[in-house]
Amino acid sequence: MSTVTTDAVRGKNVGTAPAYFSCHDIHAYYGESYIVQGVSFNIHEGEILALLGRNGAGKTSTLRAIARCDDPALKKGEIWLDHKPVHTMTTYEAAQNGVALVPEDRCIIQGLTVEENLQLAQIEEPIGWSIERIFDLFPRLKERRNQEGVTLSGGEQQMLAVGRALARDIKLLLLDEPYEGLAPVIVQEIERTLREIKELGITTVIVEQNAVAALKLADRAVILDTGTVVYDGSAEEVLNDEELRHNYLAI
Amino acid sequence: AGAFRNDPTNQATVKLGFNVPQSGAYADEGADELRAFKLAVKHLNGEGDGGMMNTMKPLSLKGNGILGKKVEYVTGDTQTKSDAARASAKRMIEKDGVIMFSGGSSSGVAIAVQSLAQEMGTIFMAGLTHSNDTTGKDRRRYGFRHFFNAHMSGAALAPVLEAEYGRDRQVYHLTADYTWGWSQEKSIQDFTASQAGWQTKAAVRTPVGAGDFSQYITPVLNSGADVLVLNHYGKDMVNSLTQAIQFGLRDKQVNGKDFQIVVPLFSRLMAQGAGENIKGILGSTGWNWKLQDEGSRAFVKSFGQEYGFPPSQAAHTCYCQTMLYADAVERAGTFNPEEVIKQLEDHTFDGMGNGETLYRGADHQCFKDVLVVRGNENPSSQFDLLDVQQIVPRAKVEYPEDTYPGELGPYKV
Amino acid sequence: MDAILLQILNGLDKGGAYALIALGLTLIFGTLGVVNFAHGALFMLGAFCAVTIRQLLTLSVKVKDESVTFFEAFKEVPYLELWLGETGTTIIDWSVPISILFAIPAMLMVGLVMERGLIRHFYRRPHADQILVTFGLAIVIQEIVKATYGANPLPQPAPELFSGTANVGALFGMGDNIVYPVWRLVYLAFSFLIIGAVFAFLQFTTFGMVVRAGMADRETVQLLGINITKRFSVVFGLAAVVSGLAGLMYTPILPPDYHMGMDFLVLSFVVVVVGGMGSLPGAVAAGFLLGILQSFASMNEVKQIIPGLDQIIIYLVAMIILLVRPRGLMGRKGVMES
Amino acid sequence: MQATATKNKDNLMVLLFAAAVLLMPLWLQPFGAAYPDLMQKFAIFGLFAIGFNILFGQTGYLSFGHAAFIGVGSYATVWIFKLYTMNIFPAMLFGVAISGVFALVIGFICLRRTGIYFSILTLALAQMSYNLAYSVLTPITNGETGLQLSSQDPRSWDAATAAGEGIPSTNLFGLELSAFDGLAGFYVCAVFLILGFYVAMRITRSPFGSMLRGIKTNQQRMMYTGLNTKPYALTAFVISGMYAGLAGSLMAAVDPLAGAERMQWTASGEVVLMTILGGVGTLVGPVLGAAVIKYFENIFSAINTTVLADFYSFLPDGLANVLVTVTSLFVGKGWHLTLGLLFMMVVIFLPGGIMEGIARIRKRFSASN
Amino acid sequence: MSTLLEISGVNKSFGGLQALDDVNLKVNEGTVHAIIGPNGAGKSTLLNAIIGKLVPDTGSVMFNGQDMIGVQPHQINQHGISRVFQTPEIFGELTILENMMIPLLAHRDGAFKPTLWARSDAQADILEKAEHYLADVNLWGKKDVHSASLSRGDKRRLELAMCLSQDPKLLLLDEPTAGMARADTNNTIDLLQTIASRGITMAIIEHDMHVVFSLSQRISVLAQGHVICEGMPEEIKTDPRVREAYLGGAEV
Ligand SMILES: Nc1ncnc2c1ncn2[C@@H]1O[C@H](COP(=O)(O)OP(=O)(O)OP(=O)(O)O)[C@@H](O)[C@H]1O
Ligand SMILES: Nc1ncnc2c1ncn2[C@@H]1O[C@H](COP(=O)(O)OP(=O)(O)OP(=O)(O)O)[C@@H](O)[C@H]1O
Ligand SMILES: [Mg+2]
Ligand SMILES: [Mg+2]
Repeated sequence: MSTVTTDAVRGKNVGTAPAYFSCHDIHAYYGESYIVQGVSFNIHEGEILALLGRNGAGKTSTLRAIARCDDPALKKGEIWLDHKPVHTMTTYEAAQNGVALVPEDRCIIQGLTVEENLQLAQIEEPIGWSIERIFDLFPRLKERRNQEGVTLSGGEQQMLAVGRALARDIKLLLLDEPYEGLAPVIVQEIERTLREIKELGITTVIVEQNAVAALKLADRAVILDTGTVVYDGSAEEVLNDEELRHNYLAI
Repeated sequence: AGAFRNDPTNQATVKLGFNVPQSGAYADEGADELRAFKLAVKHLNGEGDGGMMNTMKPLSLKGNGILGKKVEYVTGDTQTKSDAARASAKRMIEKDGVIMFSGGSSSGVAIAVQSLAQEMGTIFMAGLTHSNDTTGKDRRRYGFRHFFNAHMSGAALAPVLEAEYGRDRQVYHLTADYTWGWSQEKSIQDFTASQAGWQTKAAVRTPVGAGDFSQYITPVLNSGADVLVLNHYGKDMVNSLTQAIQFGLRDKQVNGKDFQIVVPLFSRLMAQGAGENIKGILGSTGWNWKLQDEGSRAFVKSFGQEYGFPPSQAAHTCYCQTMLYADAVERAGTFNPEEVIKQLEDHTFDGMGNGETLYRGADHQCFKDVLVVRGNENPSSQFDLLDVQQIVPRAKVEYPEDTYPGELGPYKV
Repeated sequence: MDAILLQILNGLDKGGAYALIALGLTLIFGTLGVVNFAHGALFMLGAFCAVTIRQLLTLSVKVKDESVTFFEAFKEVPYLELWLGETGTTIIDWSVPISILFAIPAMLMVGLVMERGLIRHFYRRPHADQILVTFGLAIVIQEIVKATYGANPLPQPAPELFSGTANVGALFGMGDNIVYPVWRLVYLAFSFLIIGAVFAFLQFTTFGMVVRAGMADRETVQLLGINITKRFSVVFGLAAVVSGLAGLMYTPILPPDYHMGMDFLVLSFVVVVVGGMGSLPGAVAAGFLLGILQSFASMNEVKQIIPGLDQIIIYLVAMIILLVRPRGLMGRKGVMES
Repeated sequence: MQATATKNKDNLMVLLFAAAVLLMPLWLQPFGAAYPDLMQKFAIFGLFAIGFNILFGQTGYLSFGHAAFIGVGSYATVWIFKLYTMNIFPAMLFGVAISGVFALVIGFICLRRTGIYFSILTLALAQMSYNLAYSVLTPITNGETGLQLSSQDPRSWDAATAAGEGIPSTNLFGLELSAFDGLAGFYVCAVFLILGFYVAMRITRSPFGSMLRGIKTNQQRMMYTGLNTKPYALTAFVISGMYAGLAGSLMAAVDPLAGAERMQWTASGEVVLMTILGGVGTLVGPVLGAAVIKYFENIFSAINTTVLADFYSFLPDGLANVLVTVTSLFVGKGWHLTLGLLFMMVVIFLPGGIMEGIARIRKRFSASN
Repeated sequence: MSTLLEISGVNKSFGGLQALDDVNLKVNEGTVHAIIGPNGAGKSTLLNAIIGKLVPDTGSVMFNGQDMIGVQPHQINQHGISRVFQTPEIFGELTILENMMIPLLAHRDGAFKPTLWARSDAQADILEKAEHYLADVNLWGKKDVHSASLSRGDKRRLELAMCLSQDPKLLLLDEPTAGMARADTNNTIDLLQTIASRGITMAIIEHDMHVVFSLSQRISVLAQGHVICEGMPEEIKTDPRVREAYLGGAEV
């Protein structure tokens, strides 16, 4: 797992260690429109960070920028993951260096079965969980393994999307609204899983409308508004800070 | 005669339009036509060695242009499509102000622009067109054809075929499915039947540009026919012949006779395309550079010296057409098409490669000697692809003017 | 009876040709989803590989033909024959098969250059743009070939060994009336070989799956660490080679000229779509189906009943199939359906 | 109010368009394109492309057989000329009507499929029409030669012209289209082009237009929104078919001949290229695309070495000759090459076609001041 | 209180899977009826069966006393059934305003009426309505934006507005608030409540219990394609089967 492979590196920078993951003043554009307007935050290894904000605040855009998707195009700023400059990488290079995005619209691939969707994740190194292990986590998928992925129910698709991320050996997990459309029981399932993942030392950013749930899980929270960071601090703080919650999360 | 379109009288020069295929399957033929036209213009303007102006008689041309006006020309691309050809011709007439236009490499196009010529009142001297219709049912007062036609091919070939392959043959026709193909099929059938007693086993229509003709050739194998006539032209002929020979037809023995293949209309470019496969095949052609009469030699000389290789039959007919028009104008003493037409009609001339020739007034068809040629078994050079088997005299191929009835239309438009 | 058997054989022969000719397009159009109007050009370039090689092999000393005046006429004797005598003649005789060795790298280059330099930037562009750019490219390639080799067909004889006819009937003990050109049989075998190889490559490796996935959703596939562009170039190169070889091997049957590509373009598209977008087996099946039906529709007996049927059979069948089966014979869902 | 604002903008656009079209004989002079036949072609193919764009640009159905309607329109029109009258009005009415019916049938069949499957269906039907017209249907179409007028034609409605007197010119209630050296013919075409343009604009701006764009973007959603997409698509198909038919009729009207090759797939492909080249979904784009292609076909193809020679005559001979040989690769018989290059350049540098280019230039200006 | 929608004995299987297993369900006029259940229970499939996206193997779907089986989707909608999809179904290439006009036109002009000549931007009544509904989901400000470039939550709100604008007799909502910010969720709840108060019947699928319990008068629980129980919200909350099959430890 990643921990093993990178020990040496980490050992070297003890003390001076900049955060395990950091994005510094990133700016991203959809064509002309300027969406991510200088976002910066750090995460320590194994931390879970909740990225919150209103609809259209720029959460998804930020995640996509970090995963080096083609749009929004990252025009300025630096992204470092485990001492590697993600901002210089292409989408697949970022992925090969341990960045995994679970997109908000799941992006299950048309024309491939559930199993093929998982196999696809294991074509390139580094490989993470075995497909069987993923099926143990989501038995529902096992039942449907030979069904075309896009015909899965909304929730099943969400499971597949998360599973697909776990099928790779990842250092940074970017979850865009992972609970959306999931039955409460499954939400609890996934929360449990995320804790497990945390144990594995995988650093996680979670975007979630169900802020309370997210904050309960997270160590730290960053709140975005119109593409800029308006809060960066501990999760409890947000949970306890009436005003903050009211202003930016309306809860 | 009153006013007429594009009257060059008060201009120093006169414009001719050369409308040839520059793209599509016949582009090379078109290129050769264009060379011939340019050569003709040179000679008309008194440059070069004068080519056939030294041999054609009667001759009224003086080598000072036409009626003393320097000859200029414009070119266009017919794309071997009726619409494109008409568009190009219209450009020459409406924009460039040509007094006559010429060229072309297919009957469909020739007929289409010929009717345009009539509408616009501008003379069209057809290039390579072989269908009987051009001077038959689709003849026009303003259109003239120097090239021979399917009827003449039949008339010229039949006796040779009989002499070579004997009587009472069973014939299988593969025919390009359009007017030219049909008219040639009919002509060949009529003459071989009447003169050599050949019977038609089957006559099958093949789509134009089929590319692979194998599905039409397989039925020939066991059909009991012992002669295959390919009424195809250009690319289609190259393909169908190549493929027919691959199917071993020429090695076959049917009804105790050697199976034979006949290609009624030949050209050197087609021979090049068919390569080895053309060897020994009989067909007819309008003209060949190896002819030894003074007219042909004069033309081959100046063409060869100009371009470094011999002219094709297409080049020959286009060159002649230009000369004939110019000469007619000189005789008429005016560019007025009505007068020029009258001069061309029933004009008899000689020294242009096909012996004494008549431009028949009734249908604007030239009557002249026709060549029966055979694919050369062992060529002495890269141009030496066809052997002139026989020069069939004009008398043998002439036919009465009401054979293919048609309406020329008025002189005045 | 023999007539029927011959027609069946002919149908297979045509079918094989159609399948092979369409194969390259299935890869680029059916699999990569690029509307490639330059497919015909690739086919034609392959054919001209054969032409080029033959011209090189037959470089000749020119012996002037003195009988000809006014211009230079030569009898050409290839150097190979002068130097190697019999062997030289044999080599020239085998020029078509030999040129395969040259065509494979050449077409691969063409394919990769074309993909890297042009097509790559059009994967995510609307089909309209792909049509215009590939059509433009096709014209340019054609015109260059026309300018170099002229517009007239250039005959490419098959090796002596393969140029006769084979008595197929005798092979299966069905009388001596079923003879068929050897080269066409070779072509049939060749198409089986190539189709089989490509099929194996895409079906029995994950490669096909990955490319299909990439076509459905490039971004997600890249998010899974896969360098999809690289794989696309591989497919494209492969397609170019396959198309080229199809054209090259066809030259003895159809003397190539610069326009031959356009003549096969429509047919290729019809075959691919009738087979069903994104389905290799579909395209192959369609090729054979159309070939056989066309062959039969061209028999005089049939033509007498329905005149002109042979002229439209391909399109008629295409229409019927597409009306009966929404995605052609074996099309995948959602590929170019909107 | 915003509605009226856009409305005025549209009307202005139509006026400018009309002015540009009607003044062609003047401003096309310097381009050497100001002669009747070519200007007629501009108008006719412009019309064709506009109609095609209603189906392709608005509705998202890429038809690869639209030339079939051109052919049908032409044949129908010429037959009226032959049988009844040389007056183009009834003839064109008939031509458009027939092609409308033809489009209705073909559309009904083809619209059962979408995407590429639709395209191939249209292609197949058009190619069948072409092949049959070329061969078996010769009695109706006169095959390869094309359907022509002849002095023997009955023309029963016209005062009979005695045989031998030749063929009368087509006319619009007495106004001969060949009058004024063919300018009459051009203006007839021009008027139709402007009308066609206006109608297309109205359709684009209408609720019907929105429906078509809805079908283009999300056909499923349309259905669950209570809309029956089939008849909408079919209407669009028939309309664009009738545009094509009108273009075909006009062709026959200004030049009374109808050839099968008008229906060939290359012709269908040409209008696709015209539309994309000009700008899919734009109003003016297709017209520009059509003009460019026709210009190349007719003017570039005619530039031969002598023309080039005196074009470069001001230069020293050596240089001139070099330039002539180089340039001659791209003009005359090389005109296709230039066209191909143009296609590539446009899509590469101006995704969105010529209109995109114009838009950019506009932006430049608005930015600068 | 009459039955508006009656589903009886509906079965649907995909290959081996019985997605809907003899489903019986009544939706009464003027009520908000929630359908909850684990993922893959068959909820969306059920809606698909209602709007004619798929035809059940057996069973009947009666709407207003008419059988909807085999009726064309567009006709079903014209009968007054409108649906919000689980993943937003909008016209990406069109502006928000145009997105809005299409359903409004469909509602006004019926399934097919080619209005070729009138100008869209002159349809005062339509525009007025459009403004009103867009304002409700506060997207009027973005009316000229291409809907493809909307954020996920905005897309959902747009689709909701599109459905509401047809004021349907029966509104089917498949997770209308999924991915919506809490604030907007609350707004949406209010919005839906006002709609309901206008007497529009609703069947709503939600995994957000807050939404479910603040809206619905009646709840059916679906599991493995089967209605395992139905009742008032209170009953459902406390039903042990529901707890272990669906709610788990979630506090509601
Ligand atoms: N493809 C695009 N093109 C242009 N603008 C876009 C695009 N995608 C999103 N935007 C704009 O960027 C802004 C942020 O979008 P983003 O999806 O990042 O918001 P979000 O925080 O994820 O919202 P939500 O919670 O609804 O998912 C929004 O105003 C949206 O309109
Ligand atoms: N076209 C199809 N082919 C095969 N199986 C399908 C198809 N559509 C749905 N299914 C299966 O039917 C079951 C029910 O799907 P459905 O979408 O109705 O679930 P749901 O109740 O909406 O779940 P969720 O709350 O996650 O959206 C799922 O197991 C799904 O995989
Ligand atoms: Mg988002
Ligand atoms: Mg669902």
